[in-house]
Amino acid sequence: MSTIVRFDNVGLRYGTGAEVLRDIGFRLETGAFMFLVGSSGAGKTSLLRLLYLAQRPSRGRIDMFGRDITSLPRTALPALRRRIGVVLQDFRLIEHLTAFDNIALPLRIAGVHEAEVKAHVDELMAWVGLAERRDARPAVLSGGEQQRVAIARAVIARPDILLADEPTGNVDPEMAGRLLHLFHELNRLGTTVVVATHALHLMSRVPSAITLRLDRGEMLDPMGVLRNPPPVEPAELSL
Amino acid sequence: MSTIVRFDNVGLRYGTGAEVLRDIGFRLETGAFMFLVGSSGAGKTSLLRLLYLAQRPSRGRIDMFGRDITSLPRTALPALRRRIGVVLQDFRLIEHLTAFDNIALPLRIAGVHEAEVKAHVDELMAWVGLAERRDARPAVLSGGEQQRVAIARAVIARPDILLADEPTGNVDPEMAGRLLHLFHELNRLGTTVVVATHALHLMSRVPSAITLRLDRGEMLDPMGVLRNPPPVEPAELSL
Amino acid sequence: MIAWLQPRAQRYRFLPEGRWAGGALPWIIGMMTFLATLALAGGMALSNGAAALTGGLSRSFTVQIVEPNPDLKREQTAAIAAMLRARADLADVVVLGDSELRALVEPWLGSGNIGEELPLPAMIDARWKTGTGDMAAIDEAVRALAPTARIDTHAQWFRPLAGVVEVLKWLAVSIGVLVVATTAAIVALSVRAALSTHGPTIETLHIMGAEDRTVAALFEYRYAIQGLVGGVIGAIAGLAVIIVIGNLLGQFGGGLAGEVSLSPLGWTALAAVPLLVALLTILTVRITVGRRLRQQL
Amino acid sequence: MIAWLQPRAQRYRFLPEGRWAGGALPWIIGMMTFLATLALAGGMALSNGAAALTGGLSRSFTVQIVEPNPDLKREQTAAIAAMLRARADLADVVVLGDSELRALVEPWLGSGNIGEELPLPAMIDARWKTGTGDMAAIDEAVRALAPTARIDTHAQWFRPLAGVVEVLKWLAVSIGVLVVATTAAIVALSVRAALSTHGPTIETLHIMGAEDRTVAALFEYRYAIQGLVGGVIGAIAGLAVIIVIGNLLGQFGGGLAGEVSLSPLGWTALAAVPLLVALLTILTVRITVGRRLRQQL
Ligand SMILES: Nc1ncnc2c1ncn2[C@@H]1O[C@H](COP(=O)(O)OP(=O)(O)OP(=O)(O)O)[C@@H](O)[C@H]1O
Ligand SMILES: Nc1ncnc2c1ncn2[C@@H]1O[C@H](COP(=O)(O)OP(=O)(O)OP(=O)(O)O)[C@@H](O)[C@H]1O
Ligand SMILES: [Mg+2]
Ligand SMILES: [Mg+2]
Repeated sequence: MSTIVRFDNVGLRYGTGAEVLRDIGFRLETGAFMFLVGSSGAGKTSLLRLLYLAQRPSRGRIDMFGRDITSLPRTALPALRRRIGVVLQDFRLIEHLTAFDNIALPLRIAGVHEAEVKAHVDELMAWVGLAERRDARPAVLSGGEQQRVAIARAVIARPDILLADEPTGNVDPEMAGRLLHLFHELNRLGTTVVVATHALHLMSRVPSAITLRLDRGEMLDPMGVLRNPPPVEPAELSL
Repeated sequence: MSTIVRFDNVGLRYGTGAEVLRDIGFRLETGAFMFLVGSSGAGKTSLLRLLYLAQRPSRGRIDMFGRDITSLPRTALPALRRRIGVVLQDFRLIEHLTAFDNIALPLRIAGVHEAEVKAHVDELMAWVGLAERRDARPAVLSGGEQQRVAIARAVIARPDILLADEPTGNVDPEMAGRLLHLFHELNRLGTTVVVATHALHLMSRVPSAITLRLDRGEMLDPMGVLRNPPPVEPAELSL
Repeated sequence: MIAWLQPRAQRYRFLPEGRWAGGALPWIIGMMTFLATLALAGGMALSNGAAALTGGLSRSFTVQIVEPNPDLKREQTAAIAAMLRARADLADVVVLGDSELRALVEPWLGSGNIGEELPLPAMIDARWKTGTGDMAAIDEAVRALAPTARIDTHAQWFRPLAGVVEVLKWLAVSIGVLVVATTAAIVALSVRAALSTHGPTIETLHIMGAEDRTVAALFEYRYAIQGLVGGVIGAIAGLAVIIVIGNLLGQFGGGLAGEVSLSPLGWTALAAVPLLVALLTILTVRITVGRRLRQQL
Repeated sequence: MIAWLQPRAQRYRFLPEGRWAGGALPWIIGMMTFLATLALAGGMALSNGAAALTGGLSRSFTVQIVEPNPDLKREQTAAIAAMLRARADLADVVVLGDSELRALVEPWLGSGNIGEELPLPAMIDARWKTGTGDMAAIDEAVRALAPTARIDTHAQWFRPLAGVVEVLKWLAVSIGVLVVATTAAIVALSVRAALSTHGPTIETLHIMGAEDRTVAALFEYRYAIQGLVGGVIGAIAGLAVIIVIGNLLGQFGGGLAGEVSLSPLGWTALAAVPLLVALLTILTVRITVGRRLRQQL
């Protein structure tokens, strides 16, 4: 299996502040499932921002999809972004669009045919329990409903890599398990998944997952497994 | 002890939709600690909206601070709101204000003297671990930091009643315990506390707490303890 | 009422400081005030001019007695002048002397060419006290005294010009009104935009128990300053242009400029424009913000 | 370039539909276009007028021969006319006949009063072909032929008026330019407000891999429509007013209106105003949005 993400000695500082990420180096094989953990302010969201190309590192080198994204021109990034699905910590739903339209967004940006959009979105909405809220705008959705819309939007276009920032903070444990199961299924279909979370009890649900532990901007990797990961087992296509 | 909140047969519908809260009736004694639980979309946030006077019920009667708030004129509400502290599910921090100024907001709205503001806010910021982020704006704070700012802002003015909507969704378990301890301390000093949460494991931390369980807009109170609560033990002032 | 003068509203910066709307709004308001000032001044000047034309000049008329016999002419002139002076509705009945007539004719004939032998007509100027009276009666009375006499009403010369001036006056006034309305629309647009940008802040302040008027004052304070600054800039620029144009007209135009100049009341009205604009701004803000705030419980 | 014409930009409504800025922007743009059209038309009309005054009318002059002796006068007149006609830089040298002169004087003296015995001066009109030539040389040549002759340059009468017209022309042009600049500022203000309101949407679209020009097109499309609608409304209103005023001037003012009217090029320029305004709007939007988008990686 090929390497989809590779960090080499990456550092990140915002403006002139101190570095919020220091000496981050790891490799993520295609099809891997990684949990990103660490206390509040450790740098999980910052690391994800690097991954979804919202931020360039202030030092070091990041390869994604086999390309050095630190040196790519700005115009080459949108095409890469369309291969990445993101669940943001604050959801970032578009206020004036219905749940359906929010979820359909990545497909429409990619120019998918409308009939296909409808079929896919409706199926996924049912899966995350939002079928009845199809035409509701984010303002009238409960926190957990919003979070599920955000997750559905991130996975609808079957991205190569899925990034989720605290995706279960606003749902009950049962729904959290269900969502994690969705991630797991996607992962088994080949999507590389990175989930930042505080909900440590969820981690046991994905036994094959690896864990990247951040502590005040530094990687805790006593075994060195992240820097030189073992190959990922080929996923059985069972869904 | 007196009753601070009393719901009588309250129903709430948004616009022309179905009722999202039905036949809610309970009493909350001054100094009580209540958990509000229920699955996503059960109506926890909606119930809190009624409590922080962002919404009038569509039927029934709500008494707070001994007054029927459903019939109070609009101009009488701000004074009541200043006696209520709220931690919103989406934080609602003011983007252009620093963490310090965000936390100081309720004191300044109440017209507290500036020297006092500074002392109080600095002390509380240290307590929630934000001393170093004093002058940071919400945009540069991590999710957990934002949540702690929101909590600090809610409690800074020592409200009579504190409402918190999923206040620990973005912090690690250790910080969650710490924040719950803060709520507990405030409660012991006389503040009535209502916390909506999915984190059921936190509930055991406050043994004296009562629980209001919502299921698709309806109250589950098989024992009837909420409708006729036993008197709350006088809190020992120990902080 | 003067809640926006409370120091707290500024001190605690519930809303961000700095230049709102990229600092452009005062300039836009200034520009609109400038246009309004010019339109107002133009309207007033044209209104004076129109009044002068339809009122002063056009109320007067001239009786010409064309009679070759000098004695008869003098007799007829005296009789007509007496008749005109006797009327209560006429004023300023003046018999033009020979020398004045000569001065009128001289440019055409060359000086020194007009000898005693030239049979100049006699002329009598008169003016209606108010409006234009019964011209036909005058005509009849004059012809009874001197059948060869002719009456020239100035109105017939000035009426077309007065019509044009009247039209331009109303154009200027309409433009002024439109400019003021547009300014209000621009301010409202900017306020709505600010409300939309700061909507979350307003909601948060509201939840935490801020009074409506405290929140409204935050906006009023900022916009009042912008409106006042813009109004003063625009009015100063407008007055400067008016004074320059007025001077140029005085220099070049001679007599006409006097008719077109502004009364002290006019100057006061122009000076009041920036205050008006600021007031309009505050009013627009108050209405727009008030409406937004009442959307929340 | 024409990305904003892509149907997808509208079909999928990444930005909310409906009237932006409360629907006021087209009216504001319309009002500004109206003012710009009027100012432009006024400037062009005044420019024509000024050209007529300083060009046509003021290029002509009149020689007056005041000579009591009719024979000598006739002689001198012929000599001067011949001299003037001989010059290559003059045109339209016309000797005014006695009857024409009588018509000029008659209003002042009453008809039938001017007998053969009245010593009317002789008059010769002439016009410089281009600009104003060497008046002093003419003066000298004329005086050599008739010492009592006098030269009237029309320029001396028209110069003050021409000065006023010139000043007003530049005022109109400056107002036009200011109005256009203000329109751009208003559009920019509105766009910045919209960007601030829709900032989260833009950021989200960006994160999900939307291209900059797709996002920019969403705004350009909406503003282009508003600019075009506003521009057309304003231009139509402006042209209507111009035509009405032009007719009134034609009705009342007689000859002068001809000098003040617009050339076909002028009409074309006025008709181009709404397109210009729409273009200005799109350009303002493109610059403002582009700057905002490049703030993100
Ligand atoms: N403003 C609104 N207009 C219409 N419906 C609304 C509105 N706010 C909430 N709802 C609906 O009311 C129901 C209850 O929502 P509420 O936010 O109270 O749930 P909740 O218990 O807080 O859920 P969560 O745990 O996911 O935050 C949901 O179905 C939601 O979609
Ligand atoms: N845009 C920014 N500018 C400056 N500092 C920032 C910015 N974003 C984050 N930080 C700081 O960087 C540190 C790491 O933030 P980050 O959001 O990555 O933490 P996190 O691990 O996601 O925390 P949480 O679990 O609370 O969400 C924090 O101290 C935060 O204040
Ligand atoms: Mg985070
Ligand atoms: Mg909720």
